[in-house]
Amino acid sequence: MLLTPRHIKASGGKPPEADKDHDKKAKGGELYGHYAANRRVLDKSAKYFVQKRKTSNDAGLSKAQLLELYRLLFETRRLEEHLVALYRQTQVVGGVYRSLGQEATAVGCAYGMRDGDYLQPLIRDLGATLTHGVMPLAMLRQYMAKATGPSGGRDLNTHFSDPNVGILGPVSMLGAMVPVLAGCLLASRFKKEDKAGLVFIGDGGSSTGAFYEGLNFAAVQKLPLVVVIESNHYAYSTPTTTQVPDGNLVRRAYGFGVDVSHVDGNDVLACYEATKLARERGLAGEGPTVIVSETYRRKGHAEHDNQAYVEDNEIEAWAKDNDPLDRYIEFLVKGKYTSKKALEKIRTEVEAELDAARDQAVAEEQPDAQTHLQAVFDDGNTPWPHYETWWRGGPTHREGS
Amino acid sequence: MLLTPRHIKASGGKPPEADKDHDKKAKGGELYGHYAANRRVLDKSAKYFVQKRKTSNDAGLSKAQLLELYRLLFETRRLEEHLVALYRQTQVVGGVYRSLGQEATAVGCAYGMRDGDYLQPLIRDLGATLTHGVMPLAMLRQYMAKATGPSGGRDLNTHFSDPNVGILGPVSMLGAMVPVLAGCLLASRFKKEDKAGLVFIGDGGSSTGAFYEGLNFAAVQKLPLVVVIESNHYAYSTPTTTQVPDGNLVRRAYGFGVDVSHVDGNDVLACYEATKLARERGLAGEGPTVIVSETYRRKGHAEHDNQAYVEDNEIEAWAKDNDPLDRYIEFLVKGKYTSKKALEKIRTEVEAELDAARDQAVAEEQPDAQTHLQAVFDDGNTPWPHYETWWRGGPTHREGS
Amino acid sequence: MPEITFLEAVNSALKEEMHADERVFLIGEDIGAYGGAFKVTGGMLDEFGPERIIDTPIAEAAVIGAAAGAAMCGMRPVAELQFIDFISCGGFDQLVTVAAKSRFRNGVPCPLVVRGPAGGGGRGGPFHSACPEMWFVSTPGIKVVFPATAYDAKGLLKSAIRDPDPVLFLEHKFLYRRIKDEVPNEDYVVPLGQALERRAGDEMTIITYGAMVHTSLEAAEELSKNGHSVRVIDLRTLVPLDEDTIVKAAIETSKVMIVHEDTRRGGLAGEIAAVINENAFDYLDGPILRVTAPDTPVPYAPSLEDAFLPQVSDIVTKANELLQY
Amino acid sequence: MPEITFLEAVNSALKEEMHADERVFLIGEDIGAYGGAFKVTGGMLDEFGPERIIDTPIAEAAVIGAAAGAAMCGMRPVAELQFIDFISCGGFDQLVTVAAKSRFRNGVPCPLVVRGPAGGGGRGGPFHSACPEMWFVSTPGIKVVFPATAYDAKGLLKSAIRDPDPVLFLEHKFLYRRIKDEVPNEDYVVPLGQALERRAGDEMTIITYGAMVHTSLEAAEELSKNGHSVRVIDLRTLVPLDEDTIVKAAIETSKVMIVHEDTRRGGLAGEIAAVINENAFDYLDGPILRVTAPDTPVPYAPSLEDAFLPQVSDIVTKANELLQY
Ligand SMILES: Cc1ncc(C[n+]2csc(CCOP(=O)(O)OP(=O)(O)O)c2C)c(N)n1
Ligand SMILES: Cc1ncc(C[n+]2csc(CCOP(=O)(O)OP(=O)(O)O)c2C)c(N)n1
Ligand SMILES: [Mg+2]
Ligand SMILES: [Mg+2]
Repeated sequence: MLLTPRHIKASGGKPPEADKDHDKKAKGGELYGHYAANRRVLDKSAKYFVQKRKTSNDAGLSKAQLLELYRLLFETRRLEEHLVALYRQTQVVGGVYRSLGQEATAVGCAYGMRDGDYLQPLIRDLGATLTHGVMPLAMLRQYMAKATGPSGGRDLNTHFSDPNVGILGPVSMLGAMVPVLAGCLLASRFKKEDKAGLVFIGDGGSSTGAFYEGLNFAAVQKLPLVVVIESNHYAYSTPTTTQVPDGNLVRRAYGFGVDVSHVDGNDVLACYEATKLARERGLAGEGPTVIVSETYRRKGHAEHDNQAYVEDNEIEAWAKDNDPLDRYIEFLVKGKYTSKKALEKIRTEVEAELDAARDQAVAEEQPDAQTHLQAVFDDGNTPWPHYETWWRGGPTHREGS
Repeated sequence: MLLTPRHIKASGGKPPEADKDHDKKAKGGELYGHYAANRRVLDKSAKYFVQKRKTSNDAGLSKAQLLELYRLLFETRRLEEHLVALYRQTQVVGGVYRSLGQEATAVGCAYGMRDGDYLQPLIRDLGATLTHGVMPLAMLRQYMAKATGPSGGRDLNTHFSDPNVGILGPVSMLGAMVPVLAGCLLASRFKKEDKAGLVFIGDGGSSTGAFYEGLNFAAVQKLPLVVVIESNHYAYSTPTTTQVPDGNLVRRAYGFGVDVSHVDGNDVLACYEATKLARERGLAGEGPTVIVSETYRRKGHAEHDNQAYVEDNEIEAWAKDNDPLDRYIEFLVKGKYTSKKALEKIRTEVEAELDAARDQAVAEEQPDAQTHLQAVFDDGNTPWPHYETWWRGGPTHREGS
Repeated sequence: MPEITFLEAVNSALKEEMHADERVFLIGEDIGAYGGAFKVTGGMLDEFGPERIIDTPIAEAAVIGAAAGAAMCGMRPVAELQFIDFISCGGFDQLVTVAAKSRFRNGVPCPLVVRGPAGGGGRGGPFHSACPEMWFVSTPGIKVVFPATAYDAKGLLKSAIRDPDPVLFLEHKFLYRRIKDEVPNEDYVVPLGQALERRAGDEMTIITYGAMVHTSLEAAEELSKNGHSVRVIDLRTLVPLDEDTIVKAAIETSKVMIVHEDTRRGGLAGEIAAVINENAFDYLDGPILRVTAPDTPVPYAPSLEDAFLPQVSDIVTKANELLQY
Repeated sequence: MPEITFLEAVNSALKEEMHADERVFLIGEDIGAYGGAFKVTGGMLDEFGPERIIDTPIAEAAVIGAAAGAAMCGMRPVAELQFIDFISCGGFDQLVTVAAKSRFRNGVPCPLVVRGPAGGGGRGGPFHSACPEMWFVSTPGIKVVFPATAYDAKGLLKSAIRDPDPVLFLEHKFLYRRIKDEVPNEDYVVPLGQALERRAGDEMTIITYGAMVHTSLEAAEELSKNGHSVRVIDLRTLVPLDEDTIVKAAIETSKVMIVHEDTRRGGLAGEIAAVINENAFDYLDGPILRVTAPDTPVPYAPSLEDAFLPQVSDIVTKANELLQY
């Protein structure tokens, strides 16, 4: 059984309909990737997502690429764990926002882009940031507000930009970056660059007017924008059914008159493939695609959130049966793409790198107000760390790298 | 052939699809009310809309009601003509925005509501204002910035409110009133009033973030809101295809997860019926309905606009073959609902009333700054003309009146 | 009288007003089951149910727009922004266009309250630390409240909810759990538009509001150690501005300094300088001076944020300059 | 030198910059075939094509957001708002959040221009007459320009387009077709941040900008008939504010009055009063006074709008008060 993402054409294709047999089919495991799954947000058991599923490899990736993806997934998870530890040691300034359980979406989608493409990650897209080429060291510095970090301590988390390498850090105002990315792609059109853009948004963030205006503009202008709606069941404490009738994000996306891809967000290859295809369609002049990625936020909104609003066992069920790393390892090993030992080696390497990065970042200084409270306007002061200090480049084996 | 509005259920119903046989069917006259018609915005000929069509009477209206509708349509058109004449005499302050050719939507939809319901007309909805109960005299005063007008000269056009009679005048910021009407309906829910709301928006205005946020909120809250998208081919000079991919407003509406009704906006009875049904569904707890009304703006954005951007003959074709008043007269007379003479009598009465109102309004004074530049906050000054001075009440024969 | 925190004071004002007036309801993001990002509405869903504690999509135009509509139709909505910074999104237009102009345009009152956590010191960075008051002070039709104590927070919020016009109610998040006051159990209000002399003094006056009241009081205390008598006025309400108290202080102390956390250019200090010029110029014995944040976004790193926010020492230094004038 | 209108000056600045720099493009509503609501971009679609003159949906967050994104990626977008009033909608956040903070946050310049018709006198009512400058003057990171003459409009717009930072460019719609100047055919710029003395004088100074420059000049002329020598300074740029010229005028004339069309509370007059206090207090021979619109929305009826807008007689009266001080 090939598990390809479900693709809905902007025109002509079948738009989503309510499915009365949902529960029956879900039990039988048939409903993979079907939008109706989203209605399970209302459910207590999250049973549908607990169906044992494998991860496809019709994505045509080489072994090296498959391993690279694993490295990125693991690096993402471990880096976040480092951040939590540092948070507990009050080394982190502000909060830590985890992507535990949804790393496959961030990593897989970003892997489907190419170097030079524009990427706009949100707080839960550390994995996308690393995949697109940011150093783990940079993220550590950023979370600890070090002068050496990409924003020089002026801003936090994934909030740093350099359009030269395609990173457009978000502002906190959800939805706001969708029109901004459309603007980046306008610029590329002027410059006749072959660049696409990937912008992440949450199920919650997709309720904002800025999201609507920006995506609609990109659609009317047929810009090569890939929008990933990370449908992770919650916006802070709010379930998706409060964001959109029936929690139906696919129908919402369909209304924009763009292509819609509905994917299993815990399947890193499905995410990769959907993005790659969306990117190609976009560059072929077919306009934006919305990828609705079904996943689950296993941690609270941030470290301080105790998730009291979550039903019993929901988190545990997702952790046990639908962890994106576990699934991917199973696929890699059972499919004989690699050995457990090879994976172990990757892990050892990543651990060592992250330990070193952490030690280096911890030892560094916070910014000096004399040099870092300047340059609201161009005043000849450029105290920002240039991207070369925080950029390692896209992954070696990624297509087009 | 019964010409009922096409109704698309929020869930389960067939959503719009592109129709390859569009042109063929359109020629055959089959495509009545089909969303694909909207794509004709791109066309030069506007031929589709030129199909001779009748107006239905499966709406179950009495003769008195049918005549009342005619009176309102005629009153709307003639009042606007008075306003244009006054504009040319520089009696009007600011601009005049015509609804010529689209009066059926404003009047028909408003007639589908009941007294006490909330109505939010836009600049081109003079007809809805009159239908809901505002005196023509009040509109004349308003356009001439008289102290006696509903806003006492502080604001213009349909920009006046009194929630006690359900009139919520717009602000100019398009889309902004959609969340506001949702709030009015929240208030009615608290007060356990059986009130619905009708809010007009243009094809252009439906591109705003405020429209999106407001309608989505109403949908999630299942409020009895009827949203009429007046699809009149233009937003100022901009064609609908620049507002939304393929100019497809039905698909846009469908994305909200609400019921969608697609109607011939020049058929006053179709507009009436669609609204009445939408209102009933809303009050039965089924949430908002979007009515996409296909019509055409025969005048420029305002009197100063020479419509140079409009294709040759487009306006003439609509005027000749699809004028909402002509069509309705034909229906009334051919269907033997009334006689030409009876209609003539109505016209004579309306003319006399309007002449008198105009003379009265012209003679009145502009506001005095001593009394009308006050009360930004509650300061004990209430210089506004109370609604009793500008309100004649809903039409006598309207249901529920 | 029990001692309660600033946050508890806001919570109890909301609860009491909801009990007293069935027209009052709350609307915002995550205010129900979660009790709000800062837990200001904690426990209220259980007490009042989802009809009166309305969780919304992430859509501030809907939050404030719906509140405005309900207010026009006779309700008394209180809209929460998760951080007041997000007022720059779609809700901005609802507040400055729909709510602020409603009464003037056609006599329809729009008595809503928009409240939310403001201010820096929490290491929130450029988008979670705003003092956005001047966008609204400069827009006719919106009252603006910025309390400094738990007692005032409760009494002013009650006034705001009962006020017949739109009110923006700014809660300094740094004070939520750091400030405790004795707050009466009985119903009381602090009227809008009345400043309070927090410390008597006759050599000079510091006019301030919000969290800077505490910083300014510390500075005044320090100045007193050198024998200086510095009056500290807490504005509490920025619109309406208590011009009488401001002018009286200028007349009585002849020297005035204004301290605010908001950035400098176009800040409230300028407005106060103009008011004093117009009403007490002859009494001035020195220039009206300002201690404010610099004209930058709020930075994230503690080292930067501390340099950004006016500190006791900044106030003392500037005050000494003025005292010696 | 040909005499052209204010509107033609804006049009020719746009055209010349688009010819000179291929990074410049325009984006907005109805700016293409229609040439904009005021015809400022008339004829430009034919000259530059739909790729560089982009008509958008009615979606100001998209207009300004896309301009900001393109600016960050090396373009020089000029976004038009049909009326500047609509800046309160979704585009507000794009300007104050995305564009204004980009350089400070991470060193990415965001050189966009947002331009649009502002101001009253056109009988546009509460939503087509705004002077929204203070929302942006009080937000660090946005330059604000408000020219009074055709010559300045052209020269300042060219500077704005070439400026490396976000600029809000306000065009007073009352001036579009009423003001004509001699404007050179050759390329020239008027630098941002430089005020201009429009009339010499040593008894007092009127500081003003936008359409009020003309009203103030008329008032100064009238005052001169009674032998008074009144300096009139046209700020031209509100951010950066030319503090040197302001302070110099305060020092040299000892009396300063500020005139603006914007409403009073939180208006620019306050900021100027503070700047003068801090830099020239000792030289003042009278209070800094204000002539401004009252704190109401802009009313529609001519009788009301005329009372709302500062008139020559209002300025003369207030000036006489100050002169006699
Ligand atoms: C416009 C706006 N409103 C409110 C917030 C506060 N806020 C930050 S994150 C968040 C929840 C986001 O949920 P979602 O979009 O689903 O993303 P997730 O956290 O699940 O990845 C909220 C409400 C914000 N950042 N921006
Ligand atoms: C938010 C906003 N942006 C821009 C405008 C300026 N404007 C006024 S009417 C109009 C065109 C409206 O077109 P549409 O919504 O289709 O309504 P119609 O005039 O066709 O009835 C525009 C752009 C506005 N009023 N509000
Ligand atoms: Mg989410
Ligand atoms: Mg239209």
